[in-house]
Amino acid sequence: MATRRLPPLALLACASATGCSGWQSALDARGSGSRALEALFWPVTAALALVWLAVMLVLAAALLRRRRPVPAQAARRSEIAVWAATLATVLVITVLTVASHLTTRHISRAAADPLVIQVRGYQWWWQVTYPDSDGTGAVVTANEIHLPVGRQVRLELSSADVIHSFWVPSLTGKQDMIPGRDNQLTFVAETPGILRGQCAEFCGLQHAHMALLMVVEPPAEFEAWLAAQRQEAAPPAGPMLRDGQRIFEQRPCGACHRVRGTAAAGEIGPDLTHFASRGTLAAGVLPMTRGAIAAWIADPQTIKPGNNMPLVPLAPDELQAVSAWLASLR
Amino acid sequence: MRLGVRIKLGARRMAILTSAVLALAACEREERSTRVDPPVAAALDAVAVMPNGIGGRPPEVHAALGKPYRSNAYQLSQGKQLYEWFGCQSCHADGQGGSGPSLIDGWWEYGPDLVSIYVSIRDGRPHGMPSFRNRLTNDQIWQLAGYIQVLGAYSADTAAPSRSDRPQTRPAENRAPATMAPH
Amino acid sequence: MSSDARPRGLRDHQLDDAAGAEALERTWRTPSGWRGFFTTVDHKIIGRRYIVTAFIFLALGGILGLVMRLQLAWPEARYLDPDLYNQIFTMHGSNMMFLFAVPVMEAMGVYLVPLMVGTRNIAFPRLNAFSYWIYLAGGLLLWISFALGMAPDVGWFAYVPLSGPQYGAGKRADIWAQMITFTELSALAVAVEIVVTVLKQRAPGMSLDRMPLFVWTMLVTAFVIILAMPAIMIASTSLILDRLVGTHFFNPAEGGDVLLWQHLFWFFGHPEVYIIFLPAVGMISTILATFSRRPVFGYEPMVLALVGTALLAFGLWVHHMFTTGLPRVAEGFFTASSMAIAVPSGLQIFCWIVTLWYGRPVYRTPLLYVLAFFFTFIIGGMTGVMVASVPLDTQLHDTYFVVAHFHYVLIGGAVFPLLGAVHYWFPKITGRMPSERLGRWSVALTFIGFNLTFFPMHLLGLQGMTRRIYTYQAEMGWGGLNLFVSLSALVLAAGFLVFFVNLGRAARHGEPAGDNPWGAPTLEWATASPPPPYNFAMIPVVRSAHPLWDDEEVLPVASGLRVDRRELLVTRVTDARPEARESSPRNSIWPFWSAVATTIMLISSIFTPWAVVWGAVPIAIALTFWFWPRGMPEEES
Amino acid sequence: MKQRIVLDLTELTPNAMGSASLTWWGTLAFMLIEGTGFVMMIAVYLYLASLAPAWPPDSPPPDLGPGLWVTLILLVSVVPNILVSRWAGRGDLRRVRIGLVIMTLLGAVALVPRIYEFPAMHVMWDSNAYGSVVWTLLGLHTTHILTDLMDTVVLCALMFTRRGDNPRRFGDVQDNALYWNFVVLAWLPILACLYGVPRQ
Repeated sequence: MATRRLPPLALLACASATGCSGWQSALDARGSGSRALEALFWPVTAALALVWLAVMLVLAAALLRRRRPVPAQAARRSEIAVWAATLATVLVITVLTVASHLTTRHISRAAADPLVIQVRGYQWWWQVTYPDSDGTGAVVTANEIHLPVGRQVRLELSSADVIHSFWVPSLTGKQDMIPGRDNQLTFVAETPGILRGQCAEFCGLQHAHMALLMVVEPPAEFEAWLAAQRQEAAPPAGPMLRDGQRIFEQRPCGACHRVRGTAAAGEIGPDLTHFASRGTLAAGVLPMTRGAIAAWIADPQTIKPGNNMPLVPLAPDELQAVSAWLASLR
Repeated sequence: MRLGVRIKLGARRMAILTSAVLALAACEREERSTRVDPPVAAALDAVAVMPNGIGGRPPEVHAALGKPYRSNAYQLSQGKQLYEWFGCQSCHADGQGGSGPSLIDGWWEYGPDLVSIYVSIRDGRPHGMPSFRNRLTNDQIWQLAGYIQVLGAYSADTAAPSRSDRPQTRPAENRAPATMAPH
Repeated sequence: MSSDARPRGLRDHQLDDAAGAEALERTWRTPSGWRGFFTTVDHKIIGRRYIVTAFIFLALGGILGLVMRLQLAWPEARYLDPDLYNQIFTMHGSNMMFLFAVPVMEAMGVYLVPLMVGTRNIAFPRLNAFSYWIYLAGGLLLWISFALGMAPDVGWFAYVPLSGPQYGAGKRADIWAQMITFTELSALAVAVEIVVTVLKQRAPGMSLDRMPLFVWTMLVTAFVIILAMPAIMIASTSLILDRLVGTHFFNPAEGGDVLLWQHLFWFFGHPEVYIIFLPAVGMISTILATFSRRPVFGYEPMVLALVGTALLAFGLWVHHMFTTGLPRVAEGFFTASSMAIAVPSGLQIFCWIVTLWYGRPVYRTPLLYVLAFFFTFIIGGMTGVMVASVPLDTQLHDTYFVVAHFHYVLIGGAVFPLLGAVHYWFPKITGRMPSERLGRWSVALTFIGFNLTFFPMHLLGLQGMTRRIYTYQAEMGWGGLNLFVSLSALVLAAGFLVFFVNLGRAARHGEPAGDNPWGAPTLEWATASPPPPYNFAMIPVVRSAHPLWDDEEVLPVASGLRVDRRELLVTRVTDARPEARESSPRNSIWPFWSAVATTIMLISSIFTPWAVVWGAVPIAIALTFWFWPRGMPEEES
Repeated sequence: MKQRIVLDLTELTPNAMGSASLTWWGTLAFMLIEGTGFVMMIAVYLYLASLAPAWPPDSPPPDLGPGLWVTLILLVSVVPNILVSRWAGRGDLRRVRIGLVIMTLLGAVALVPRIYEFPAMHVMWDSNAYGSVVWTLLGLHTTHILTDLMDTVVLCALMFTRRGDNPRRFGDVQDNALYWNFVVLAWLPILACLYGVPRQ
């Protein structure tokens, strides 16, 4: 629960807990896919390191050995040595090929009833849709994916503009999002926690700032979160928040962003209905605090140059009201 | 050999000179300025419009910026994006017109100059053209206006964006003349 | 067609040595001054020019690398804005691949192959001149566009749709595509020259099984270029057509396909790696043989491995696309083939080690570079096996692990041997010896600097650092390693600086080298250093794979070529039996003008497609002048 | 290094023809390059066709008429082409001149139906990917006809000058003929592609 209420703190805690390996690391397996990959990674690395070491040792021996006259059977011996080494190479790579094939098969085994989530890449943010499975309405959010722990998940990946690549290294390997093609990714998140991912295919000016969070929760918490997300935005409490909503609706903000339950129904930018429930804003650039929201609205092009959010001129009190209202959208 | 070096140096100097000459033209077209200072953005709104709402004088700051909205490839491509994002197609299609007038037939009800297009978008026009003043920022309206002017131009513009990555309904923007019939 | 019974013209055996040399000098020389500069067709002058130009591009690209390391040294650094950073990494990659690595390898071939096969000039010397000017124009196009702030910003593999008409605003991607046209034109021209030179101009007696291994690698490389470059030609043409005239090759909404670009690009792009690496294999074999005083063990396996690598190179382009969601069968096949390429590479390495084992190594700078190659390249090979595995690649692809991997392969596998080779052939090219002391310093600094710079990148990649990001946030925890990498890059740069300083000084003040300072076995060391314009006073006759070792004192030669016109010897493909005397073209300004006309046409075509039509006219005129006979003795029969 | 003459090349022919000449090998290498280019372009055609639900997407298959005329003229031109090559091998200047004039005419005539072939595709290059690849394939081959025609024209002019009667020039004529055969040969798979695949 705490993780959900205090996301920025949670992020920091997460970052410090995992220490150097980071919270976006291929060697910090928290999912079925990445665990299988890690299980493949270490033996392969060890085997290849040994091969390298062996070659280096032989090379060193070749350089350092005492020089004697070349024996008569040198050519024969060399030939045997070279062919034996080549045969060994063939063996090693055959084993590795088979191992990697088995891992691929293991990873992509599909379950009967996965949780389906649609993720669509935009320059430079992620749209996340939980399709309407039981008539209670679809949930659209951005830059943060909540998952139940232990359940198989299928992400349906698509792109709205250029090629992006979905990568949360602690969960599983990456998969490209390609215009005109449908890709998917299947995995099980195995431990609760917050994981970070980021776009892995170069996608333009702000490729560096296209991150997302994966929030892995116990199933009950996940269901509660999903139910909360289905709700419309709560009506503003107090005059300042009311002002904030009005300004948001009347100024260009509402032309791009949707906040369900208000007149803001834009389709271009991320859905902000439960904006403040997310851990970060602007696809992982800033922590979700009221101050950061104000800073972002005040000058998005300095914080994330080239992104598609324009600098909307607002008076200081307007800015305060809008950011307060946005910070109240939980 | 020494002469060769001297020629190399000469060639380099010439390259630098040519670069300097080309630099102005190229920079203007290729620069990607993503941020407009708020005072500049505010000044961009200071157009003087003729009383009949047709034609007028662009704000001084527009010239001072080097008229980027008509000649800068990045600004034009942003305008193209806004054209799609803000639903211009619902009335103007891809420029051929629908319930709204065509933008590529060479006929401009309010004149072909940038200021008129800017004012049309900003303030709206009678018979259904809505005002976008509260939906776009000033520089976005300029981007859109610049793109629309290029769309309707009679000669292909080297800075113009080309076709879109979606089903085509008319030739690409850079295939002039604009009035060419769709096929 | 009638064979004249009475030989015409002045023959070399009719003159004594000095008079013969003087006559040959008069026939083959390049005039001094600007006329010679623009008209020369001497493969040595053009090769030298090619090498120097390529190394200038290397230095420029290296500076870009340092600038990127400055930006990445700290989290959230703001030295570069994203637009400039994107231009810089695109420039760095495109420059290093298209303006440095491929051209420099071909340039070494242009300079060395005719000398090593014992002929007087490369085949089609005017085409050779043309190829250099075109290459230079392509390089200038890219760098001037960078100076103007309109350099490509779409990455060196320019994936659509980012580089396509809708998302690639302005002329940047067009400049990239046209730069490709320039470099592929020049590369293909050189490939043709090398193929014909190797197949038809070898010294009498140099049958295929007596060819130096370096010549073999250049021959195989030339064939790889011929078969791979058309793919990028089709790709870049389709891209520019999509952008300029509205075709739909890569537009999925109109029946095009985004992945088509990747298939075409990598069908060229993977063999490209071997275009860079195979000549390095030849350099290593040459240096190893000379400095272990022993022929390379296993000539036939080496050649077979070369050919095998070249064939396999065309069967693994898809391993750059493992994360695009291709069918599993395809992925399995390409995993197997990608890993299989380790076999010929391994075979070659084993042969080299055996050579060292029974040889008596002499530790001079070139050999030290080769030892640095062993250490680093094999690491690159090992990580190559890792990224060849589909499941592992899904984690490693597009991260700094891959950045580390390909720098290990390209710098470790190709640049170290290249630096060794430049050191090795420098005395032949300039007639002066580079300093051994500075040479050792450059090896040590580049070797240590390289490993400290690039090894930590493996770790960064595993920690989730993706490629091509202009900055990262402090809480990612990548700051420390990145700072370390950036500082190490300075050491690497210092190593290159020492290398340049050493060669720069040696070119003016180095000790005179003599004909064969290293005691090497191949034909280029049989002539003076630097070689005279005609390479050999008389064409050598080859009787073994190591002519200078086996014929130690006296070089067997063939006489009877004319000295009053440019004449060389054509031999049969397999056994190199003399077949005909053939003239070699004189100097001409027209390759230069043809290149100028081509450049004008190609650059103008970015701005209007009609330039292809009107731009073809001056090209046709220049080409006609190029080939039109002028009654020179070379045109007699 | 001291030298010892062990081989005498005095009697070696200075007129290498056919596979003994460097230009013959150069022409071959360029044919390999161009051929690979054609193969790649055909591969693009087949790749796009394999992805499309219908091929052609929304136009009738191309009209056969102009394409067959081009093919006919190209195939007919092979006969005089081979003859020119043979006459050049014999050094028969008069016949080579006549042959080159005929080849120039045939090359130019082949371009006439080619002009009508583009509209016969019933698609524009910027309509869809099918149009793009069709126009590019045709354009690529037309470029080859054009360049070889230019080559033939220049060579023809050359043969009428005093420098024409020279074994070297006859060699050039043979290489040019070789290249024309390649241009004709390369057309056949393109023809099969452009007209055959849409009719399946």
